[in-house]
Amino acid sequence: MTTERTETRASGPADPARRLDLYRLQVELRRFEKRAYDLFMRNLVKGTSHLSLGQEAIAAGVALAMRPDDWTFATYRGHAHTLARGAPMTPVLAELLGRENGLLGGKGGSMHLTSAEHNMMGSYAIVGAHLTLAAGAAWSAQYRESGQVAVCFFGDGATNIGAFHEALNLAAVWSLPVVFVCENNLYMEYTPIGSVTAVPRPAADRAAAYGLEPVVVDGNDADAVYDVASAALDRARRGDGPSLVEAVTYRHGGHSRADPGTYRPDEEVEAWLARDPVTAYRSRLLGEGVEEAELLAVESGVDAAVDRATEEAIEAPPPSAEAILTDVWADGGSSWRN
Amino acid sequence: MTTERTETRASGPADPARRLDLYRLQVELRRFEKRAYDLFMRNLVKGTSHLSLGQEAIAAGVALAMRPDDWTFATYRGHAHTLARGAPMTPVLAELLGRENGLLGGKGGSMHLTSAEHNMMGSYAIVGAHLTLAAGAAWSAQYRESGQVAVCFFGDGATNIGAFHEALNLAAVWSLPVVFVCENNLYMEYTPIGSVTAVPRPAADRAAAYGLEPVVVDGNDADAVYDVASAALDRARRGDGPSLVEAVTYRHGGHSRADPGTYRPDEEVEAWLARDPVTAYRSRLLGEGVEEAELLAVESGVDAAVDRATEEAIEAPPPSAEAILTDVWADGGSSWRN
Amino acid sequence: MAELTRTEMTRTEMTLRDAVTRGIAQEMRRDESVVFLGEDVASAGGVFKATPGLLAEFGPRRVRDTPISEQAIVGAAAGAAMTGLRPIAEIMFSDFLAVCWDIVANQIAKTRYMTGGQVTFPLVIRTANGGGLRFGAQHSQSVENWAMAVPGLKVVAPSTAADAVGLLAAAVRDPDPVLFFEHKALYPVRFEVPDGELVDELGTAKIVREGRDCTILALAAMVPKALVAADELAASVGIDAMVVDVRSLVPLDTRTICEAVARTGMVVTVEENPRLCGWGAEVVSLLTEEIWADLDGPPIRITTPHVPLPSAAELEDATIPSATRIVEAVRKALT
Amino acid sequence: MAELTRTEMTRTEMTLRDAVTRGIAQEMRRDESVVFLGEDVASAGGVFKATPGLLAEFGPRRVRDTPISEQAIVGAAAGAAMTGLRPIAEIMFSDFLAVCWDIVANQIAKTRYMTGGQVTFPLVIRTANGGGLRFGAQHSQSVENWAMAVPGLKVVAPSTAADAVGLLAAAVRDPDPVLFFEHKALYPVRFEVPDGELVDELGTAKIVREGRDCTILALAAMVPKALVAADELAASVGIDAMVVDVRSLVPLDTRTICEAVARTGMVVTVEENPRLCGWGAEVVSLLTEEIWADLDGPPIRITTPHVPLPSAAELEDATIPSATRIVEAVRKALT
Ligand SMILES: Cc1ncc(C[n+]2csc(CCOP(=O)(O)OP(=O)(O)O)c2C)c(N)n1
Ligand SMILES: Cc1ncc(C[n+]2csc(CCOP(=O)(O)OP(=O)(O)O)c2C)c(N)n1
Ligand SMILES: [Mg+2]
Ligand SMILES: [Mg+2]
Repeated sequence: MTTERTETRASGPADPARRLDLYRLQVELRRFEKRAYDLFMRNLVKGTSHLSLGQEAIAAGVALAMRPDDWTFATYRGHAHTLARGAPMTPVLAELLGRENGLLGGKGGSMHLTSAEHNMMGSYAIVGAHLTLAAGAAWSAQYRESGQVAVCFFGDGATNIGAFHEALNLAAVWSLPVVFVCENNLYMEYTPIGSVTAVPRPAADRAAAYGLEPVVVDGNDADAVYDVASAALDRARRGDGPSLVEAVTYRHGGHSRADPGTYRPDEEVEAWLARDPVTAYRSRLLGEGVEEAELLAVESGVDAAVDRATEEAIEAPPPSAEAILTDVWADGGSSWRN
Repeated sequence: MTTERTETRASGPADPARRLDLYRLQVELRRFEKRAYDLFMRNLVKGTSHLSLGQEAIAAGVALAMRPDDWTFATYRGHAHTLARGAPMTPVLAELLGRENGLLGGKGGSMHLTSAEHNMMGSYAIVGAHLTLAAGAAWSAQYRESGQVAVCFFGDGATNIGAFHEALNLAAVWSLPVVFVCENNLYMEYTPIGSVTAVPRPAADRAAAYGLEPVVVDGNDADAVYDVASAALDRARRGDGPSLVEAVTYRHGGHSRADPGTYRPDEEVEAWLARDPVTAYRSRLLGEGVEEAELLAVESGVDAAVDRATEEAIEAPPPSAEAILTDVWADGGSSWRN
Repeated sequence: MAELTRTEMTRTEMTLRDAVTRGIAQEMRRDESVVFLGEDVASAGGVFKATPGLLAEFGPRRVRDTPISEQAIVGAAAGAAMTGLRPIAEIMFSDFLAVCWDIVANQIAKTRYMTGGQVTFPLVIRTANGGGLRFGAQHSQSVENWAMAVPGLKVVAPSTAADAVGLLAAAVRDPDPVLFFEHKALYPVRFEVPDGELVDELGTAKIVREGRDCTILALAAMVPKALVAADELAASVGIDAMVVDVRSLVPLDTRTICEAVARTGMVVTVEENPRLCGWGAEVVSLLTEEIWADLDGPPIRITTPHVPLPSAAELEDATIPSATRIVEAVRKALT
Repeated sequence: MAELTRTEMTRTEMTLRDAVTRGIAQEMRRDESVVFLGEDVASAGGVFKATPGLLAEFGPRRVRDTPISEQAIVGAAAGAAMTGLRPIAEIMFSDFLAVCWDIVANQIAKTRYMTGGQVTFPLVIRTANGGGLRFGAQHSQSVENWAMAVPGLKVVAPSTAADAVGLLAAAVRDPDPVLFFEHKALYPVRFEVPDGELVDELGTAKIVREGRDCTILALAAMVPKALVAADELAASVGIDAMVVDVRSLVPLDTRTICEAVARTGMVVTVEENPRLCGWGAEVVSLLTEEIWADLDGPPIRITTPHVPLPSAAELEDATIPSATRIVEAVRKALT
């Protein structure tokens, strides 16, 4: 498996069309999140939300390496992972706005995006829990010999919670087909991960505790992420068990909508902005001989889609109040009595 | 700190009187537990209980290395740790029998032995929790600069639960004066630890995940345990933070009173019985020139004490029913209303 | 009221723990997607010996020993349930539900709702609940009220072996998460159980003794105590008490309960959970709201006092509701 | 009824979040053994900005940022409390209590009892509770009933900034573990607060509006809604409703509550927790048992329906009890 040493040899998808897909997806995630941010600023998004601006290469690189029937489990920072699996923009944006045509009918909001149809099995907002669920999905794949793999994204901060430990150990002991991807963006909410973690690499330095290889990848390089993810997915599908991947990255903005992110040193922010994954991937494609016109077409296509989704979301009505009493039980209702 | 490689150079306490103390304590733990077992067989102990037969060298070796004001936190398998800190036998035995003169007044039973007077801060029966409490006591010592150290005992099985992970990380990050002692007796209840753990050494192979050195010690050699414990206690008192010690041992009987332990291969049981820590320590003292008469005197002194405790416990009345409504609150009562 | 599906009516005597094995085996034979996991459940057959033989019959692929990792146990069950399996997870003692309460109460219970119904959790969490074995405060609690308080969980607690088989089957077949509380004091008790496949219905209470003077509502191990009390009341003071086995807290059979109480005008709940926010409180508030006019006097609640459970035999017996306490409370209320 | 200790009576306007900071600072100044820990509480001043400035005033030894390790947070608080400190631990959202429920409900709550009173846990767990911020089902729950159900925990939930300061001080000084529920919808609300040291009393309810026709019992964010409803009832239909701020669920001020209900003969509880086993159920069962003869009609419970909380604004508003729902329920009950 790829480790820190091999990062520089990142190759990504070989097929030029897939490479363009990888770019398109990153642009889509970027522009969607920027639009989401604008809509917050216009006070159209209620509640909280957590953007992946700056972290797009991870969501895109992993998603394109996955099989359509592989599962994604994500955190409250899940817009990118939901879109990356193919959920259309309109319902996702409408969910942020709490509209009737929202992906969850307005019942979950930004933190709980789910598209079972796309095998995006949910965004979970209490740190740690979903690692155990991902292990369970992987168990189901193993049991049914379906060849599916569960991919579970979580932050650096999640590596210090108990459920992380339990999920990793169980996955290792049962040799489950699951890929745990730690998006290490160096911060929890406002606290640097280094100040509350006993080891420098919150995920990779724990891998050995579960008999796993440490894997660190440049989370701002979509090709490198794609390579590492492909290797980990192969390993899982071969029956060789779980992987724990630490993808190092940085969020461009604050932790959540309310946070300007001012606790971070200016130089640090600047250095990471200079390593923007989307710009970098664009330059790489140009360097490989892709026509700029092609990239511009991708970008304007995405812009048009984001505009259309914005309109469709804003124009939609709010959900009707009856919805509060549906969907507790599989029969569609919520009755606790006869 | 002592690691596997240095095990053989175990020296234990230098002072001959302390060496005899170490023997006396092991004999006391052994004979107390045997008596407890007899009393179960006579159906005088209600509820469950978990004996330390075979594991005496750990409780004794660590306790004698501790300062009187250091704290002990133990599990449901806590008779030995409670006695080792100086709690008298009568109230301990009376608690197993559910008598009024029980250490906890009959309110806790075998699984919750506590003697705050001896800085034995409790036996906890839900796996994992007390590791976090021990970290908290260590925090209190650090805060008050009291020089106290918290020592926390737990089983191999506890290394797979979330609280283990959280407690170890916090202790490491805050550099807390706490010594975590894993009594690895190779089994959880009936399941071998190796079958559900991702690494061969459940504690030591996790130490690096918290920036700690792996420490493995022969848990059937009281001198080795004493040495390792002394080093870890010193380290904590120096302000150099926590240690994670894995003491490898074996329980002579089943997991709890109801369990004959038949899931264990005969040869394995025999091999470990041949490595009995109490017999071994006796031989060592004889080899060092201690008179057998002295050892016999220790043994008969212990026997007399166990007999006396048995009588005092059996003769005591059960607690009176009013006790059920006391001790919930610090005011002594249990009222939830005015 | 519950209807049993019985393929034949011969009966066999068995303990509650045997009934649990039988219920699990019945469902595992029927449906390959039913899997079973927990600590010491496979090779050892469970610490209460409620699951022996399952490993031998169904193999290690379907019957799995786990590490001591309650969050991973119920989390794995949840993840498997949402992707096609129907797991049965054992949490050894119900007290340990606290260790994985986030997964149970925040993830399993809510995720269907939060996703607008996109995912379901057809799973069962079985657990040994309740006191009487002198295990002390961390191994004896009755926490059925914890589960009842969480929207999205179904909650069942059988009082007989036949109910255990039938309700367990119903729980496994139910598409929603069910917390299945087995009372550890009932494990060794012997019952007559009909042979053949048993499938009961969730959300159904059962009148287990008819009576005219008052209605005693009880659950799990409190049911046999209520029956003893009712006999004693009849014999000693001629009070004819009806006893209702509530069986299912969610869904709650409010129809049977309200009718049963309305018929006597007098209700006593017997709860093993500690007083505050117990299931009896909910039932009392429901009764006063819905059949106020039918009540001849104040509902009475008999509960474990609001204290942790002590371990000594004499203390534990004084803490958990006894037949004697029920007799006294009913007598006092009716005279 | 509560008595405030006030060293002077000038007043300052402040938000509930300011009051929390003030309460913690007041106690930390007074007592060196008071320490404070939680996620993002120190440098960042808390995600709700309820604790800014504490790090600056008391330093990193007494005000500590932690990893995301709720079990370690409350466990460390417990271990420190039993060895001489008086920790205040923050659990960022009350939903996350589930993550550390074993430590709270099985260790902290029970260990004093189990040890025959050998150890005590003088600690406070502060947490942001309740809905209204469109945060969805995992960040909006009202779980005061979870805590109330556990013997050994004291449970407090202020509705004003002055109560927040005074009850927090009382909680810190109390020798037992107190769960302190701060309602997140009240954080930005401004209140007048007396200057000087404030120390209130646990276990004391407060009549916040006198009335003759019925008694509304409310807690935390439901109190201002009950007051709006009472004004509306008076203005629109001439119903004169008394409003009682329950403030403390454990200990429960049953004396004030029973007297207040007995005076009007009619009671409505307004609970934000979901229906089943809410605190209102307990209070209703208490009232029927103790003042049956004083009740002129069935107690009414207004609760969040027994569903997880939805996130969209219109849905959340339809779920949590509103002043309108209170008005309608009282009107219906009284006419
Ligand atoms: C159990 C739990 N504790 C605390 C929180 C509050 N919280 C939400 S996000 C967050 C920081 C998470 O940091 P990290 O895991 O690094 O993920 P990131 O947000 O950086 O993607 C915290 C503390 C939570 N949601 N769940
Ligand atoms: C959270 C939790 N899960 C399960 C149990 C039941 N249980 C009690 S002891 C035990 C085995 C513990 O094994 P280990 O940690 O190796 O300690 P040992 O008993 O061998 O000393 C188990 C599973 C428990 N008490 N707490
Ligand atoms: Mg992060
Ligand atoms: Mg063990």
